[in-house]
Amino acid sequence: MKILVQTDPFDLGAEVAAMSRGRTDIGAIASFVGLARDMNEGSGVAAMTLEHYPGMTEKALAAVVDDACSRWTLLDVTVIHRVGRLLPGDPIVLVAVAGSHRGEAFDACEFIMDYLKTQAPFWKKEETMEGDRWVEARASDDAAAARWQAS
Amino acid sequence: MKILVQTDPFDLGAEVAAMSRGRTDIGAIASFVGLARDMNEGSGVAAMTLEHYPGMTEKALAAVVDDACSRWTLLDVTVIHRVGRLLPGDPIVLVAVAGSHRGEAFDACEFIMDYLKTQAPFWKKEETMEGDRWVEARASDDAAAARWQAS
Amino acid sequence: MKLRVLYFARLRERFGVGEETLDFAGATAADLVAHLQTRGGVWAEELAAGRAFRMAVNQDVIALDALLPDNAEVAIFPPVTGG
Amino acid sequence: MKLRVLYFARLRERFGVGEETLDFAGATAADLVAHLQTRGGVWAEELAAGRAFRMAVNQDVIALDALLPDNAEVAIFPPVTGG
Repeated sequence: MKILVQTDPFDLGAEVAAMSRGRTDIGAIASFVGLARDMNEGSGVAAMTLEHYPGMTEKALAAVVDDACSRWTLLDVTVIHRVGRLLPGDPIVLVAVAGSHRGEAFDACEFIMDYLKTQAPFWKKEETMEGDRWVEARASDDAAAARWQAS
Repeated sequence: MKILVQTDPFDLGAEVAAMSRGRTDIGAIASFVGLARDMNEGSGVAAMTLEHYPGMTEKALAAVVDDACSRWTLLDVTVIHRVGRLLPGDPIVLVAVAGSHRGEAFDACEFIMDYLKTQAPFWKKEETMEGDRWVEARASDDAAAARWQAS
Repeated sequence: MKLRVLYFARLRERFGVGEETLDFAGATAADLVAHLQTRGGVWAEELAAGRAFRMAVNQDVIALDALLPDNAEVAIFPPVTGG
Repeated sequence: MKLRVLYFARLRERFGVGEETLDFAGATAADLVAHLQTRGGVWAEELAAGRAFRMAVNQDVIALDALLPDNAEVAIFPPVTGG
């Protein structure tokens, strides 16, 4: 398991290759990259800055990954979240999950993203034509996380 | 949209980076890599050979991707499937889906994998201690594809 | 009609042929299967009713009652196992 | 008891402080919130009942009725928006 919070970009190909290197038991790696967009809620976004809570962030991410590992049989998990100032098109977050079969890898990857969005202490501030603004939490993210509790 | 059938390895990082290069409207890229395992149905697998139906393969993959594009609003899709002889640990298939938001990217990526498994004319032959054997189609793959029809 | 018939994977190996050209007097995919079954041996065995094989005509999967156009490319193969 | 209190994101900016050390006579997270509200202004406004803020004690999210241990690291922040 690898959990990192960093300002630097990450390398999806290298991270996924590292998960399977020297192993022959992995059948599936599902991964996700979230990117900064140039639009949000109808306004152009020139840049964003991600703030976090050092210490708690890593703890919260580890708790989400542990939760995933208790729900599915996973062979490896990598989570990397960037902080600092990012431009549209820049990658923000990487989640990659290795499993024996694809169903569990897909489910766990989406679960980790849904929980990360609602549990990990990151906050986005956007630079728009109308000035800087803190992004508000979305009800759709709460709903995405909540659906894992029913199943 | 990019669909390739090839003997060469693919580069997940390069493929995903190519999807978002020069674009600022993509918020999410879900991707999947399937790898050759050293075990299947209780037997050790030393290698496998993937056969396909040239011409129909590309057509069938394009039809699956078109189907996904009619179900979700997708910004780009890449599918690369390898053929020929592969060793345990080797990547077999890559599916990457770019969208504005993560839910549609995850769903479409898993949909394409589920349909590819049941619709695209590839066949695996495994080399085991007990001799060579053609892999049998799995009921679980049919079930995985069928669940998209109910929704 | 003339047909080009392709076999893949396990069927290709069992029949010992990957491709052949046929002069064929029938109309449907089922007629072609019946014709191939008359060859006996592995043909009768693998194409028997209830065996799991699939057919495509001009690279689209079809059902047994599908009509075969003249000069069609017909393929017979096991259920797919890629990915 | 002594508490280290951290503020993040919009709350850090509105309060104009990222971190402070408090001598605090209450027991629970709710007591701390009530104490901070007495500062008035943006404190009363942002921490009013019904406003969406979250609290963590020693880096675990807690509810308002949670007891605060001595020397705790308490954080108050808006709902998270990462990923």
